[in-house]
Amino acid sequence: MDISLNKEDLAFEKEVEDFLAEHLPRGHEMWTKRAEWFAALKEKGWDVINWSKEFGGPDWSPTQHYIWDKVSCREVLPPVMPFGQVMLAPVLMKYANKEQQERFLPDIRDNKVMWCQGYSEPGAGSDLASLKCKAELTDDGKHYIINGTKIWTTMGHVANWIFCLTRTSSDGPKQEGITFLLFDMKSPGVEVKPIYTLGGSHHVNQVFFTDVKVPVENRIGDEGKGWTYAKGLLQHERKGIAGISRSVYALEKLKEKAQRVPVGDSRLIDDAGFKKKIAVAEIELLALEFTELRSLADMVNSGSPGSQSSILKLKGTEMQQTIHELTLEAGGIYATPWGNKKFGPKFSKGGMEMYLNGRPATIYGGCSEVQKDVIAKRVLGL
Amino acid sequence: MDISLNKEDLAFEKEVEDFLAEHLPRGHEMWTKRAEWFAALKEKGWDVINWSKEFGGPDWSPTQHYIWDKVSCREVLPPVMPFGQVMLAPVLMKYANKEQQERFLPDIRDNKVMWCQGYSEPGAGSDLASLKCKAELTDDGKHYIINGTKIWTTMGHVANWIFCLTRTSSDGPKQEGITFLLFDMKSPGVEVKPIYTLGGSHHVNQVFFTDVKVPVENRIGDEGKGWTYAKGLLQHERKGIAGISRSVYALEKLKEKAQRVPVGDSRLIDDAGFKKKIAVAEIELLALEFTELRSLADMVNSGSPGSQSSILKLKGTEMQQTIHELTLEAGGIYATPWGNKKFGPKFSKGGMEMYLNGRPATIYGGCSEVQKDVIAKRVLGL
Amino acid sequence: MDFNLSEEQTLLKDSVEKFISANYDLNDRRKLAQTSLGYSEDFWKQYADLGWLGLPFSESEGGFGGDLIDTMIMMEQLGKGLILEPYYASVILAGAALRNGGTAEQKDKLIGGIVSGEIKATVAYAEEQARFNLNDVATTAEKSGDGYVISGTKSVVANAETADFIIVAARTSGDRADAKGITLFLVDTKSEGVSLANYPTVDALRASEVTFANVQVSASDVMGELDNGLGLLEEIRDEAILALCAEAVGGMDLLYQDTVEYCKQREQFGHALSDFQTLKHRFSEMFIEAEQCRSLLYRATLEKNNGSSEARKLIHALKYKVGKAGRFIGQGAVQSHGGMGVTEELRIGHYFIRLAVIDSMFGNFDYHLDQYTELMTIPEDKGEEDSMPFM
Amino acid sequence: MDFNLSEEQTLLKDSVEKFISANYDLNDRRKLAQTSLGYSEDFWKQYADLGWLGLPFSESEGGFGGDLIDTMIMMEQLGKGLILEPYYASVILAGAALRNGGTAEQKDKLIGGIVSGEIKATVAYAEEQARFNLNDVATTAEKSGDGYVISGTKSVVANAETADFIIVAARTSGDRADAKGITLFLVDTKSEGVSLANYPTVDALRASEVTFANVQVSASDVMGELDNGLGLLEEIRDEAILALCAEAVGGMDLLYQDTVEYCKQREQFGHALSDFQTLKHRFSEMFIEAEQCRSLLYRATLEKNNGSSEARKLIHALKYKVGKAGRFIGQGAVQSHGGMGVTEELRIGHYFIRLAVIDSMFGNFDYHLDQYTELMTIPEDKGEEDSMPFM
Repeated sequence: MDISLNKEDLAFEKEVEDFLAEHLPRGHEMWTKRAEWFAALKEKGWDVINWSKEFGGPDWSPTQHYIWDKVSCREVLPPVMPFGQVMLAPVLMKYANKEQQERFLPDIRDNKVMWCQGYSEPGAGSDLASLKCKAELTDDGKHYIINGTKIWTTMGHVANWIFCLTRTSSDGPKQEGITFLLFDMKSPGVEVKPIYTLGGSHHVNQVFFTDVKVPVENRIGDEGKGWTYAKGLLQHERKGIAGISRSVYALEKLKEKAQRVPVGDSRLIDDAGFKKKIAVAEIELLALEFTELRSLADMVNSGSPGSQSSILKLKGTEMQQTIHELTLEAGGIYATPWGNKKFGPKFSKGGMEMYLNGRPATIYGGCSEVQKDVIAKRVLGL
Repeated sequence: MDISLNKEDLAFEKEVEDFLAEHLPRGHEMWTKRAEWFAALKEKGWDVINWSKEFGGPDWSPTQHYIWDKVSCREVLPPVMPFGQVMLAPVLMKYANKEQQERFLPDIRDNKVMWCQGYSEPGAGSDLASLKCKAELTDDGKHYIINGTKIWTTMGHVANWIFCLTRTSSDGPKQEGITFLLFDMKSPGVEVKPIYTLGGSHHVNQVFFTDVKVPVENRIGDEGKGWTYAKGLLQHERKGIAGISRSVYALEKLKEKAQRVPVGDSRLIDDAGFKKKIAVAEIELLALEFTELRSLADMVNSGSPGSQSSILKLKGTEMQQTIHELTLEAGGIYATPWGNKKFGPKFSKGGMEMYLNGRPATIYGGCSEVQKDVIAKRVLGL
Repeated sequence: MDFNLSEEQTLLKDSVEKFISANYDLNDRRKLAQTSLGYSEDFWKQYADLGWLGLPFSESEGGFGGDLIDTMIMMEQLGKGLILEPYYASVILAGAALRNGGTAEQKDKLIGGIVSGEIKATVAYAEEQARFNLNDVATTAEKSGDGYVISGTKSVVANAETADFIIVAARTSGDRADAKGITLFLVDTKSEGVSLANYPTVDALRASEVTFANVQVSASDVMGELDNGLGLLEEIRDEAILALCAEAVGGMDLLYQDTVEYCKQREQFGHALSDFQTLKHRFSEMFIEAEQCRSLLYRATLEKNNGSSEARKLIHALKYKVGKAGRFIGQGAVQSHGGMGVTEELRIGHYFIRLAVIDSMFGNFDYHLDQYTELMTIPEDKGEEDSMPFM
Repeated sequence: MDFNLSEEQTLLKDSVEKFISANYDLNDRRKLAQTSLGYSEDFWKQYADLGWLGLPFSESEGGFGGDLIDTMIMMEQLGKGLILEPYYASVILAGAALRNGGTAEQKDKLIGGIVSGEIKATVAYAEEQARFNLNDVATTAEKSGDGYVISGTKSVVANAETADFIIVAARTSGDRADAKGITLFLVDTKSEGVSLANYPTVDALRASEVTFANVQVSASDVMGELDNGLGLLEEIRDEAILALCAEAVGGMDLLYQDTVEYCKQREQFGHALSDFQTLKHRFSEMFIEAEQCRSLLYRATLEKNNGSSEARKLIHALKYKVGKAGRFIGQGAVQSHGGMGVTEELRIGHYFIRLAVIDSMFGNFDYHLDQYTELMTIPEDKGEEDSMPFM
């Protein structure tokens, strides 16, 4: 047993730090110098870190991925929508044919095409496999005709393409008969209806398909096997959702913020009760970081994550919400003005929005209740 | 809306206080002057307060019962086993024939016969209605022959008689075919096996019946209707288990005890964290007392307790356990010597025993999980 | 002992319920919130016509003569409607200030107008450095001739934009955090030097940062006793907390009820969501927490109404419990609704937000637990051992 | 980075497992606990033969040369067996004292005997007025000629009855609660003036109240530095906590595993108890809590083993988490077992008790949370705003 990083890993850590120090645009430049940043990443070969070597990925070890997460989360990186690079690409690399890979992967890599995800339906959330959105093969076998609806489609109103789970057969178990299709959001018959989340934000949509025509060439893998492809993809999603390193960073930031909240002549960070709540969260994160490391070590040793990995999404999202709550509490009355930019401690700006937007973290990507069912089944054998 | 007690109730409160001041034996006399105490109660007509007027009860209003609980729980009363007076007697008064009432009630009232309860079985705990202990009518119709076993029989090793749920038929729903029988624990074929609880205490038993012969005259009500009779009885049990007034008293005592725990030159009661935990418990009890009062008011107004009453057993037992935990914590290392009488703050004596013995409060008399199912069903309509 | 509503109280409850169900559909509310005023003057007139604006004022002052129990009933029902009108600011906050501290002249000047709906008022007490501490008042009122000159900034003042008068806490003597030396003043919002930065709050209501720059008031604008305003401020807070918690309890009922109904209809894995035991138990716990809050609400309101010395302690207990339980119930409702819980389409999200806002008002649950702990009675240690262990 | 056990560690783990399964059946344990000694001298000899008693001592001292990771592995397995032998007192507590503070002479005198099982020792640190504070030492050691005279009482001293030596913390200078002025002494239990009141503890182990009445010791009995014993005492505490928490984590695993097994077999309402979603979720949470404890145990042990300055903070975090999670897991196990959970018949009740006792040792979870909070790093406020809100 040993937790020290070896010499190579330490050198890599330094390399990451140096790279960020040199290239990462900070503050407002995050928006104005995005292109330069992505170019530098590509130049370095670090633009698609989760891709396999064959497709241009850097072929990092799990430990290197961990180091990257840990170091990079201390900074704010220009955001990349995960749908193409993180969620779709692994499926394409594993299950698509060569022609499809050549057609779609380069544009994903260069952020030229913006993707969205067509999974959930109004009647199929946690029970995703019960989806109904229908895809029927035309008589000539050249197209699928899609009818149905998808919901919670993040950025569906601006995305160029969608990857979509559709039902091509209702025979057999519900997990069978699901087919993985890609199509253009500009296809005739695609209609996007906004869903406004609390406070009136528009990020998610319901998407309706009426006789949308999709060429069979856009089907990934075999007809009826889409569930198998999607399942693996969900695991990628879950890993990202846990965001443990990010929470560690956010908690440090909260400690800074709490020094800026006056409580008479004292500061909130000196309030025994509040400080203790931060300590409780920090201890949980200390444990969770190590649970992640243990899972990583199992990956390195045996190629599959241990039973601890099932904890990460569940506890990771809980910890995010805990930090949101503490931030909201720290903001006090200044968290209540909507879109507050001027009054009270500056960070309280958006405190309530963050709290609200953070609630679904324990819902999507496998809700906490389902995660516990899964642990009972897979780990405890129930 | 009004929470003041009316003039009559206030007078009654005074009467109770005066009675206790005059007659209650205190300290060691609790054991030596038991008989005098029970005689005084009987003289006053307060020995069987939960009995109907017809059988010698004082015919108190729900408010008067509440007052009695509230006042008497501030003192330690010589204990009476609840099985006869509180649990069996209401069934007898409601469902037994006149002859049975005359035969059994006087001895219960005078504590001449000690009863125990034959309900749970190794395979029938929360799901009590699935009980299997068999009672078969002899061909001559004069006796039942009992075969089977009962578990968690408190004081079964010293009780004279048992009231017992037995299965006389397996046709139909499991709630039917249950028959309520009374019999002598000295009957041939009754065997009592102790169950030792943690620390080696012996209060509960498993009881085995092998061809135990019980005269039909000892059957209460109709054959096969025992479940109906027992259900009402379980509610009496639950009300007693909540023990809210007792918890209020116990928390006050804990505040006294925490003044006796030194923390260097300070006292535990001055420890901010510990004090806050007491405050949280106290607030919950403040609410729970009023929930009980609201339930009582519904009893007075409509003859049946409101939906709040379902909360009492569940939260009441949780609060008991909370107080046990706090008492254990207050004892610190001095709660760990077994049967400690000499060392550390005196109250720590038995702190661990109390904590252990208190755990089943959320198990028996309808475990917390079943109570929540019941609320979902009866209150929320699920 | 009696927990029944009187005939008048039942009538009051029914009339508010009727008004809400006729006027406060979620869509209508959203549109109303987006108007420039943010609420309906028409509704406000109806409130006046129905006598609601006069509820807590005595009949001799032109009011309806209700007590704190009536206000509790009123607020619980208004809470179910998530109304946008400045009832809380004008009737509860300013009403409490006037009733408990107003001079005869001030009462004459304002109460009639408040009751008829022609005058609106609010109270400005919060300051950034104070966090939740009412003593900590940096706004100053300096003696100047016969009157005073007020300077300072107050935060998140409810409905200041539409208030004709702002009752403001300022320091007339002592150090910034002294208990003594605080005085309340009645300030005409149109006075020179009063400036407002208005904004909507996350619960679709309106509030303002109010700056007083050398605002001149006269000696007759002093409300309550000079230098002894803290007591009045605490009185206002106590009544405000009771009203806010009544509102919260109304919302809690709807949160668990809506959640149960939603989950009954929604299927996953071949079962209604409400068939899953984990959800059933969560709903039971939400019900229990709401009922425990209601018990404390009744207890605190009745004690306060009776003038009991225990009232303040109970009010701290109530605010703590409502904050804590409100979070549990709100989060449980959202989680059980899945993604729908945070959309504008269902009302549960709006109650969820409102409960979070109520928790922040006059101190959050941590603050009130600390206050309660400080006031908690510690009995004298009689040194007695229990002759029997507990239970 | 590597969380695998080495070959030696695997051998150690297997050998302890084998010993436990051969010897520590619940019934045998009960009988053993009821003997007058309360444990088995035979087993103790086996411990010695297997090299376990020498585990943490260096090879040059006649030990096995193990490190804190080895001890963790050992204790986790011993924890599963709920062993009755004084391993914790003699090898962990006294071992830590000797290794970290023993003079060459003291080491010579004791370690060989401890390793061979012929000598047993323990550490006496707790006093009633101190609660969990190691500084607070009322027991005094006054200079007397070349030596010292010790007077005072120590509480709940593990296995003092069978210990040949007691290492005791006494005040040689300063005021009762001063950090400076504490000195540890090696005392022969047979010395004049040492008296013991022995008792079983609730977890079936043995402890004593130890009174020192003018006990004479020589200067060579000082362990560690004169007046600077607090550091050594803290070192002993750190190692003891790591050992106790390893034991606890071993027990936690069995608690949730036994509970799952029991509930699989037990039927109510026509279903195995383990089919009820509420119980399934509780079991998942018990598993999660146990794993989180294990993560902290590894983290703290590895950091301590590396001599990291973060180790003490992590040890406080660990003790807090193990206390808190231990209660959750223990109570969940008992509740899920129904009445059987608190009988002598199943082992879960015994683990439940042991976890409660471990929580009380060297300070309960509240105490360690306070300690952690005090040591928590507060970064300098750089005053930066997040350019994006978190997440």
